Amino acid sequence: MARKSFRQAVNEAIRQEMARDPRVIVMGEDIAGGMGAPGEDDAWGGPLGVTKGLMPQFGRERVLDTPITESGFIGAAAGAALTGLRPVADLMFVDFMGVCFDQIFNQAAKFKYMFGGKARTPLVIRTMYGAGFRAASQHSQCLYPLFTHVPGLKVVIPSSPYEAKGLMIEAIRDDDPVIFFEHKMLYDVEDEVPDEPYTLPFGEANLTREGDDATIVAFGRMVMLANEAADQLGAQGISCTVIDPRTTSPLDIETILEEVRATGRLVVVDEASPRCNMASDIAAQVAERAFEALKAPIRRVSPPHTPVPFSPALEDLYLPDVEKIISAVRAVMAAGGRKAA
Amino acid sequence: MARKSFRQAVNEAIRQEMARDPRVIVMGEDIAGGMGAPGEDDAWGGPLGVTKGLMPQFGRERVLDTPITESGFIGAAAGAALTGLRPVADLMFVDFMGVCFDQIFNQAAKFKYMFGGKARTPLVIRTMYGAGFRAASQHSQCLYPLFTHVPGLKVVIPSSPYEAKGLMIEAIRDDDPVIFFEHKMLYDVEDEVPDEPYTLPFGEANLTREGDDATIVAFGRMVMLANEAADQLGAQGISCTVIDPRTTSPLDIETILEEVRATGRLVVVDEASPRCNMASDIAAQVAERAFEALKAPIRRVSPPHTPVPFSPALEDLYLPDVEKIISAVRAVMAAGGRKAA
Amino acid sequence: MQLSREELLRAYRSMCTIRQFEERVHAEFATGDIPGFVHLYAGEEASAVGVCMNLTERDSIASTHRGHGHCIAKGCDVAGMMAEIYGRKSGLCAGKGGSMHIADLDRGMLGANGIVGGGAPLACGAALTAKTLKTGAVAVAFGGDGASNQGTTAEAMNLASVWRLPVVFVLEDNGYAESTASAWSIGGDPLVRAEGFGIPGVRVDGHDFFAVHAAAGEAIARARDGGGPGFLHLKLARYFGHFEGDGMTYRAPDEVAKLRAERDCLKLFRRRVGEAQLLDDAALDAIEAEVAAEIEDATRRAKAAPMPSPADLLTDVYVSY
Amino acid sequence: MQLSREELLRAYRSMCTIRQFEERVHAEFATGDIPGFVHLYAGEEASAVGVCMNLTERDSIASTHRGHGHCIAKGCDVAGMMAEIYGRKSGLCAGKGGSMHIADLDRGMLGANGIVGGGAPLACGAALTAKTLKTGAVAVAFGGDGASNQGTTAEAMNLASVWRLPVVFVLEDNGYAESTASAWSIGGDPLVRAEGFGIPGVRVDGHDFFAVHAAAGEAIARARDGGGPGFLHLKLARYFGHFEGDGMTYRAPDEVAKLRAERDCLKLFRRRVGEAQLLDDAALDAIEAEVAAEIEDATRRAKAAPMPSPADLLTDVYVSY
Ligand SMILES: Cc1ncc(C[n+]2csc(CCOP(=O)(O)OP(=O)(O)O)c2C)c(N)n1
Ligand SMILES: Cc1ncc(C[n+]2csc(CCOP(=O)(O)OP(=O)(O)O)c2C)c(N)n1
Ligand SMILES: [Mg+2]
Ligand SMILES: [Mg+2]
Repeated sequence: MARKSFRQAVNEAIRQEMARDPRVIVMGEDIAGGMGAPGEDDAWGGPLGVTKGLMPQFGRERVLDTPITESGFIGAAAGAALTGLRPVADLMFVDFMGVCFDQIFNQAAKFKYMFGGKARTPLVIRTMYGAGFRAASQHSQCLYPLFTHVPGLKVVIPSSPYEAKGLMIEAIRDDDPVIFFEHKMLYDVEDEVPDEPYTLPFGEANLTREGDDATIVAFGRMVMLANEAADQLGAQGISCTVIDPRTTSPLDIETILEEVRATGRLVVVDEASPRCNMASDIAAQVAERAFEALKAPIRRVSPPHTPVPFSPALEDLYLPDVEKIISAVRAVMAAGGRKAA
Repeated sequence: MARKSFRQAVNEAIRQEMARDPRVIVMGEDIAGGMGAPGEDDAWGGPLGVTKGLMPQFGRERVLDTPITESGFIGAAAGAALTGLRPVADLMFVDFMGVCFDQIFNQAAKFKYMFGGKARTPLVIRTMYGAGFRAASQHSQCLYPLFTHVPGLKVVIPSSPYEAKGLMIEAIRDDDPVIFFEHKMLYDVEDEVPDEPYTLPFGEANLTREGDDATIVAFGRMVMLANEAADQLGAQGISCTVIDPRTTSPLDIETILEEVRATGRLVVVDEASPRCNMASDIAAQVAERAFEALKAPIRRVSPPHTPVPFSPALEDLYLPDVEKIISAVRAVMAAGGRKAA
Repeated sequence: MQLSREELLRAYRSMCTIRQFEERVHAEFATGDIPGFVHLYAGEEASAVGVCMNLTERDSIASTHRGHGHCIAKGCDVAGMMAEIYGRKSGLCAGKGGSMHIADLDRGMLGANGIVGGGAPLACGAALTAKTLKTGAVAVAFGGDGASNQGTTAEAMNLASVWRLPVVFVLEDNGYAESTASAWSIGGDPLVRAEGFGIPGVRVDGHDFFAVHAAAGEAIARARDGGGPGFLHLKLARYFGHFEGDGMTYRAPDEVAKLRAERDCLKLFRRRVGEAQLLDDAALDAIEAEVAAEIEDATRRAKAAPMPSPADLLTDVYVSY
Repeated sequence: MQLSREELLRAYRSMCTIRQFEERVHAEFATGDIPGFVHLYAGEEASAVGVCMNLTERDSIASTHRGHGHCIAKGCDVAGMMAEIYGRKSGLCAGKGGSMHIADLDRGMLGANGIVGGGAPLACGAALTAKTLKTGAVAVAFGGDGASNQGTTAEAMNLASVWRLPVVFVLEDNGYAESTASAWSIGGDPLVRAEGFGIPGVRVDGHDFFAVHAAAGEAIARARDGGGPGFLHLKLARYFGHFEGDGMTYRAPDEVAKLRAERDCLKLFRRRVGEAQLLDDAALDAIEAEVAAEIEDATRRAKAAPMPSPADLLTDVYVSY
């Protein structure tokens, strides 16, 4: 056990699985880096250095740089998964899904069903998401609702280094296509992370705070903010449960329902654009299945329905933050009074 | 006024706008048909004949066949819209969005915002969606929730020939990028459709039935089924309001809230895959804003979280139908009893 | 490379099976019993069989919406295919895939594909598996003239080139993509494009089984030996519409009749093996009769087979969830 | 084509402006004041300016993530650009776009682009507008060596070819896509690819303004006259990292220093106009000084300018909603 950054946690998970299983390969643009270049051996390891060190250890046969052809290499990863490898492909920014979504949602996701059950597609697609980096409209999106919508995909959104390592190892060992979302603002966050390999199951939510007054569900980087909000609210006498579902597909709706039944109040924090997002998904499921327990309207904390702005002044306003979460919780605490049926 | 099919209604709308405005052009694969072929002059007008007759009237300079390069020509349509044309581009099946989504969601949708307001992108993308044709997993999807998620896009889902014509003319005259969804099982449905051009506004829901007991919101082809369900329920003494929002972005949430406040019960019918879809979107908005009025849990009628199966036996089970809508309404009628806050 | 008598018989049987399968599906579709979109391969048999005769079960192919011929050439069970097209539980994909999604991974058939250009990247993946695990296998990506313009095809070819993958791209240029002529839709020359990606290519008469077989054999052998990807541009023709129901108004009225009379791959094959006295008519006729019985049987069984059961709707989405 | 003295001065001013702008952004970025991803164009000035000198304001260009040079060459306001890079309300895009999304539609600058390969289809669209409305305008799509492998580029080139669009594709091959060498990532030869799409192309020394200007002039004139698309493969180099913060460990240690010494487009320009006695040093030095003042002023104003106001967050999403 040692303190490790989110970046190191992801790296270690992949490294350990590559060591364990020769069928695990890694591919992506500059994922080793330097292909064909003078300084080929001392290269990037991904644009933000997440895969640095894998190539020296496992060689270029298992750590493959690619040309800028996401449909080509993500499709190749899907085909390789279908035929016996366990590829970990890097879609550098999830914003680039638009040039290769077909290979993900019509090919990899549907093989098993279309082929009558006979396929297995152990593919992991790692991808960077989220705002806060001043990376503007085309490099700051979340987009995990689009993947969650697709039957056949699993969607993983780790919220800390500890989760990142355990969920990545689980993802690589999983036999279905998994989209693994890494928030670019989390890479430098540190945490205690065991040295040995371990897995965290998909579809099992993690309770990061427990309380009686309200339930907060949050995803990815938003879990940190939700914890902070819960701590501040706790100091003010409002005790909150914070749920990190860890995966949106499968989703541990049972835990969410159970906690909402206990507190009667729900706030969902989702960094994704507000329409048809995870906050709506969860609110809808709860409004259907734990309706009787609700003491207040369900509040969603999401950005406005706009592209992500570049200017720091606007991006900070755009993003959910601790303040906004606190005021949503205060709102559900204040609400009350409903017609009886 | 005459009876016209949905197919004719779309065709007439485009034809009238092309006649009115020389900047309106149409493009897509086989949209005229026969390019370079011996029978060039008597060709398809689209694989299902929707654009038949436009090319003879307006010529190949304004009705452009394209190679199979959706990123290429949808992107070209976006670029043309940015520079003075008003293209109507045909994405034959919305299932093909995966090879060209970038040009839609990162380019066309974001120009205006990224460029600080100075762009105008009067682009219409027509696309076919929906199940029931036995067209299997890659030609039967709805996917409008993915487009609704994207700030900068407008999303139109006409439910009848009358709506199709009025909404298409509105779409062509609109200055923002519009995705226009045509259900392949609606093309032969007939309706009274005025001969002269007319528009239907975006963001204004249409009440196709009015009732006191429950509110049903439905989209596209589902509106027909919801009407049928309401009629059957009416005969059994349960009177329903049926709302056709016509557009999911912008969404006329105010009308939905108003009707839910009146009936206290909501069923949302959405042919799209169930996670993060329009049914969740509406349920979440209502659970937040009309919570006090709700007398029962909000029920969603959607397909299961599976790809669309090919076999007719399975596809019929997969789809929402009148029976499923009726039983959802019966369920919300039966429900009751909630904790007071 | 000289084909043995047994190989020639196998090739003819395979081509005949495709032809009769497709003619039967065409006839049955007209009765209204077959659901959905169906794209028939009749006329193009020399391509699928000429290529796949060079492959073993370990090798993979990625196919297209017009996939029946590739399936049969790669050894898929004909009865299972027919049942699939009818949406039956006994279908190769349990009725869930249909004509556009027939696959048989045990035979290296990675699936027909409803997305034009969708298969080429997948074939690269199969080739990557072969290369990484050093299995000695190769992969083939079939694609049409329409697909050759799709960006995914270009990306896959470049990727195969820089990774030196054991993959062969087979462009089946049947003159049309739906109603659009390939002479119009392909700016430039596919062979030059392949060269532009660093891939050696050759243009072949796709009606001529022997020419296809030889050219494919060479490219596949080179790929198998580590020589990197190859490319074939086959000129051929389909006999039916783009999909069943297509009136083909865009084709010249006598186009198909002439092709059937003069350029039919089965007739050319028979003439060639007859002239060279490699096979006699009796042997070939016997094959045709056997195939006819097999197709009849497959069709009868497919029609009689049960539909999937309601529980099947929800299975096979994930390995675990 | 012979350039007038005034045109030569304009070209030098434009290249100088790009160079000084980028050097300044580089320096300012190091102080931590400039947010986000910034990709600098320094070293490649002869391309942007050599091409855009052949264009008018009615013509359009589609650019890349490395777009500052194209913007300046197409006439965008330098102060507005600098303010944009600082995220200020006075920025060309009101602070909403940033370095990767600078656009100025009034000047036919259709936007930098954060998506590699995203611009080529857009340029086809601008060319289609010109062709349809018969404006006589042309469009240029700039793209890197990395972008040249992206499927969207191939699709756009084929589309331009079959539609005979007045568009010129300019491949700025600076040797790298991020840390990946173009010598590796491009299987085959871009010129042959263009030919494979039916597009005539030419390879040019991208450090040589005059060579670029002449080759671009020819392709643009042909496109304008209805001769269809053209292609330029420019070999050139960037002086800074892929983005600011890149340590460039993948490049040879002396690579940039050598380039600056031997292949610098500004130096080559000066030498050439000097040798031909077209312009004297004094005139060029004066331009450099004027540009320096302009950049200084732009930077000072950008730093002092106000940020967007909270209400700006929600505007400009739609024309109406
Ligand atoms: C991405 C995509 N675009 C369009 C289609 C619709 N479509 C199906 S087949 C076809 C024509 C394909 O032509 P070609 O590749 O020449 O194959 P052929 O049908 O001639 O065998 C088209 C346009 C599709 N299925 N996928
Ligand atoms: C579709 C897509 N894939 C990947 C990236 C990440 N990316 C940004 S720039 C770049 C390299 C581009 O190389 P090149 O086209 O040669 O342009 P250069 O940076 O050399 O000017 C990459 C991979 C992106 N922005 N978009
Ligand atoms: Mg074809
Ligand atoms: Mg480059």
